[in-house]
Amino acid sequence: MKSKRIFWWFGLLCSIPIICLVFSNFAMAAGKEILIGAPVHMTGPLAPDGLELKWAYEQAVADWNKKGGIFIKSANKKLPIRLVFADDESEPAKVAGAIEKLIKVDKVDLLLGTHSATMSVPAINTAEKYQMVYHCTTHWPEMFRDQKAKWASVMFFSAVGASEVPFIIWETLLKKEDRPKNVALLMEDSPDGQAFGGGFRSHAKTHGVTFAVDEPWAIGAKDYSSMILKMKAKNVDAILLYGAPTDAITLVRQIKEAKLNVKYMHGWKGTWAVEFAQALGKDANYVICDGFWSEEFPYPLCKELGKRYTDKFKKRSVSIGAFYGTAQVLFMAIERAKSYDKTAVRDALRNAEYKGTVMGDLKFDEIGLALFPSTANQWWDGKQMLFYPPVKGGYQLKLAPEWGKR
Amino acid sequence: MFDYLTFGLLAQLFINGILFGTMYGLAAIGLSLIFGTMRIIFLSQGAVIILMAYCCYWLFTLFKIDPYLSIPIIGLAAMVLGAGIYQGLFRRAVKMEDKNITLLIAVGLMFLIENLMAVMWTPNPRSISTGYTSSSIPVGGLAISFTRLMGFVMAMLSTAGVTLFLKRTLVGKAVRAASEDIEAARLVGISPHWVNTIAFAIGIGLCGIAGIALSTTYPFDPYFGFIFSLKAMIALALGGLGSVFGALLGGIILGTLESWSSFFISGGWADAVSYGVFLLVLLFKPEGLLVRSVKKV
Amino acid sequence: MSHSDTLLRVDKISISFGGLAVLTDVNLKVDEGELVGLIGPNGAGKSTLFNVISSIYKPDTGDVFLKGKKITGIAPHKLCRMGISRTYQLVKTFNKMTALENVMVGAIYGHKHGGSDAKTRAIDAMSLVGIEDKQNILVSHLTLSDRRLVEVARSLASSPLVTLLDEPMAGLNVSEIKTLLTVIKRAREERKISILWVEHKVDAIFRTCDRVAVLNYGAKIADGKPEEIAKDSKVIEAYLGESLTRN
Amino acid sequence: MKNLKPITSVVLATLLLGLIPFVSDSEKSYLVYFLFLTFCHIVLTQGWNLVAGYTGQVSLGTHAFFALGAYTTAMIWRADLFSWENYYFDPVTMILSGLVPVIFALAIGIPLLSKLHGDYFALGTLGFGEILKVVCIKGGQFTGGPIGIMLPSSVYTTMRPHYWTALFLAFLATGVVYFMTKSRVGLALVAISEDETAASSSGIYILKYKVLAFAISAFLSGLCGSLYAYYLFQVSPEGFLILRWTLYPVLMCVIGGSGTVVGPILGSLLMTAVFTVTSIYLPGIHPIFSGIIIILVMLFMPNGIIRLWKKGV
Repeated sequence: MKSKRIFWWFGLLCSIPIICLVFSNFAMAAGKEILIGAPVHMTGPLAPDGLELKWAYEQAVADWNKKGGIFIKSANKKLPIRLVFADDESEPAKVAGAIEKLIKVDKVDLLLGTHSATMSVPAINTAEKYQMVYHCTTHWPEMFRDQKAKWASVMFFSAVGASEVPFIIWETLLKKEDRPKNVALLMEDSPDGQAFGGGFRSHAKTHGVTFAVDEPWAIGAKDYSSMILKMKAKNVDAILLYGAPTDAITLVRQIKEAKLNVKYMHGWKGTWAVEFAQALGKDANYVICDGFWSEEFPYPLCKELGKRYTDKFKKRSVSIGAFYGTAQVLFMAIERAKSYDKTAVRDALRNAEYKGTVMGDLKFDEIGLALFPSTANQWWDGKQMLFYPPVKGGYQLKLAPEWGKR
Repeated sequence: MFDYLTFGLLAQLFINGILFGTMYGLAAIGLSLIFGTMRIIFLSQGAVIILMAYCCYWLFTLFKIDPYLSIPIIGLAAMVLGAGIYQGLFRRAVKMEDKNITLLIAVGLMFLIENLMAVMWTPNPRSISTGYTSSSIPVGGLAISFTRLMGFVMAMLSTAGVTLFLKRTLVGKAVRAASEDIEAARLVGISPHWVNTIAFAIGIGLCGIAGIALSTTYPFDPYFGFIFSLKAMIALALGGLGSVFGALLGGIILGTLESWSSFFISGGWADAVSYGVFLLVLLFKPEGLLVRSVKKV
Repeated sequence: MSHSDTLLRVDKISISFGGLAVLTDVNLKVDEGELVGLIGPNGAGKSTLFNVISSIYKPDTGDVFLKGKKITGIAPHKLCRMGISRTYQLVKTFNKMTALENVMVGAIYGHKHGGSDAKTRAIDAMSLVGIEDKQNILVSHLTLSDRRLVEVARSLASSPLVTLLDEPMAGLNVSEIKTLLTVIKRAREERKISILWVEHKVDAIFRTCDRVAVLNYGAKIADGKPEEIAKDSKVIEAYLGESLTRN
Repeated sequence: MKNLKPITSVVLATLLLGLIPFVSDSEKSYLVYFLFLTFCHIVLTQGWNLVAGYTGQVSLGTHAFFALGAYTTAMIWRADLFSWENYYFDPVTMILSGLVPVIFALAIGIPLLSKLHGDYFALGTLGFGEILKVVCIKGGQFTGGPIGIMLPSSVYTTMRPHYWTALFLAFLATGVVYFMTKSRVGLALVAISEDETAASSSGIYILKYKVLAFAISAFLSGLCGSLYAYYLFQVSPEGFLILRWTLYPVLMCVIGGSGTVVGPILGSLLMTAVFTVTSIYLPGIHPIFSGIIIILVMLFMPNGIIRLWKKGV
């Protein structure tokens, strides 16, 4: 018995160096390629977004490698780019683990970002610890400023800026008598929802709009009839909503069931998913969705990227451009620095301008933040039609008639 | 503050709560049967409901079978699956004294089903869109959602069916006896495995019904189910563990509670209210609201 | 009514479950140092009475007194420290512990002064019941009869004034019963512990007890010296009825 | 003497593990992070083990206490409660972060444990966690809402203090469980888990010991939450108030062997390794394998791996 126990402890202690071995020896010989790591939601509730992000990064890498990679001065030749992913399981605690793995096991040179602000905060914190470049999108500039990160850079629109879009649309694109009178604000109880909600409230003040209904929207709730009844009682004619696709679909279905007629419904996050239009069919028409990007943008590669995406997934996307552009900007920064040394790349992403990306021209400030405008699209027969910012000869916004008259 | 309150609005609120709550109720009945005979908290209930919703989605998109016509197919498939789950996973574990084991098997099953679904159908939300989706029936100025009304009808019919089965058939009586006193049931010669298999088959069969009701009403994704497991558990505790009718009523109470609290307080607090009431019930009437007090033994 | 040396007194206890009266107006007393047997057919309410005395059930009416002090409704663990210990019909030992640890539980927590000399008392109790050689064996490895002895030892280790034994002989063979009988006698003689003893094996009760009380359908039908009880017509009828249905 | 054997091994193992940051570069080796995570899991698992493994009360509220600890740390830091220069790894802050969950554990534990048994207690603690989650999301400025509280990550210099603190906490948790179970309190706990009626009629004040175990477990979870807040530098509902922080400890404890001192350590080590390795080698589908592993272990080794070894003795 005694000998067995000692044997057991011996085994336990031995297993530690074995684990040690398992986790080391991953590193590639340096100088042959540029290794870029990216935490991605591959599993968990955010996985749909994560898979788009992954696809877009892969496209960008393939495009650059087709050109032979990026010229690196120290190697005196073009080096190919290799991407490694780590699953962050849609969880803040796991994104930290994913980054630890990318840095320590894969020994990546630079990091591309994951998606959503909830995940970006711990991701940036972790990357900061190891002084690793972390270049991402879909993180709120306001929060990013608070974090005072030295190594991270973000390209996105600001929630405050984006939340002015509906008010500008009303004032510039609608006739005076068509402008909504009773507006409802339905914001998901999440960091993104709060950021947007705050933005809407402050812009409403400056634009002289008061909200007839201002309800937080619990994530994953299945019954919105209380909310709808409230809106009905207050004669709401316009809705600004921020929520996940499933919640948004359910809400619109229940709005139709309750015969609540709203002429202007503008949604963020949940309404741009193709599943939204698939689930609702014709009922999705007239609903307005936001977007990070549009294949109708007059920038290089936009049309082709959109086509590639549609060929592969048989649907359109209003987000992949932002992801593709993020990778694109990082590669341009490496190209400009002629080095994948992290300090050089970081410096190249500060106080710098990158022209001709799929997101247009981007200007990074001294903390590594570049803003691009948010778009607005209207669903029309299963397609998101860009109408804001207005493109010449493009689609015109339509106001929704009553349910019975569609 | 509530100057816009009218009788019609309150009535609508009330009906919505009931229709909504039957969904919880359906899930809770299955839980209650399984809990009654085996004392298992079957946490993967919600995941199985979503699995059934996906099956319904498949039948609809691949074979163009109307969701309501697929009830017999899915109900039967779910019952077979339930019996299979019991025989394959719980038969061994049910004998063990440690209840953590069955709880953990259920958790493992939940992980497994959720992620299998994510691989098979991608994590993107799916939904069934038919002619009657988002249509409503006007009744005296109120709008009653057709799909939810159908869900309610299915819940009522299946509750009645299960109740009849438990009361009228020999096997059903055995299940009832076993849920009252497993030892006594064994003494009168009821094979516990047989009873457990039946309970699981019916419990998961109800998941099939709930899955159909869910898929016609809501969009769903692989991770949508867990909240259903939680809410069904609360409904169960409200109605009293191990009572079929109580479980349904518990679900309805929970649904009404949530719909009222989200109207009068705020949508964000509805969950806190339902969990709060749940805790209060646990503290002051742990045997459930609908069960007459019995002396503690 | 109140005897100077009455240790435990049960006064007009009634209890019903779901409308079914299980005990009605039961009176019972145990004097200091007395060995009282409690018999009755199946379902007569013997175990229920035990559960009322040890405060597992709260009676609908009536009270229990220990040395004249009302103890109805006092938490079971306090009762044990006040001097009432018990065993169970279906043996309730702690099977993941060794025999000594089982007895130690009674010695530490059951004793009113806590466990300053717990180990000595535990070992004393074990040697009293004759299982001191099995101290370090896991209880789950012991035989039923040894587990009963562990349970008795556990209840004795708390130095009780009165011990309630609930059918300690159920499931034991003849020689094991003999051992247990000696243990009961020794406990009483060496420790001066009063014992209230429920038993199905009526002959053992009649041979050993000072006094015997009989319950039938939740009411006490007889109480007196063993030889009187053995002749009591109501008792014979109650038992005859049962023995007919049983065999 | 015999009882000292395992504890000397644990002390020895702790000392050896404490040397690892000197051997292996904590900033470059994944091992240090892996072990840090394992130690955190051990702390939570031992806490759950004390309540469920020894006392027999299945609690599903570990994540609630874990989050309470983290929130306490974050709030003290944000509010600059003591006007100190540094709250980073401040022992007073950490201990307070352990004590706040204890207060909550007493507040909900006393009523729940005096009334509820078995499954009901599990449901009650689960409900507590869910309420806490809603309160944190709706807490506005006080809790930081859904964003939570961001802490200044600029104070970070190295992983070493995290590693050593986690190691110390794991050692502490194991030590607490060991001494509690080897002492007279342990007798009471095991007695309660085996048979409450018998324990009660043998003089054990059941509620007191159940609440004691529950409170100690909350203390350990709170400490661990505080440590994890120092690691993540953001305390949010989505990061801390998720059921995973309860399910993992349950899983690790049962797989290792609940109701034993060494079992939870083995379970934490094994399952953290399994989760990490599958996440690296099977990205995208690893939860399927985790699910299968859980089911298989429960079916074929229901008493945990520790007992496989004990059976052979």
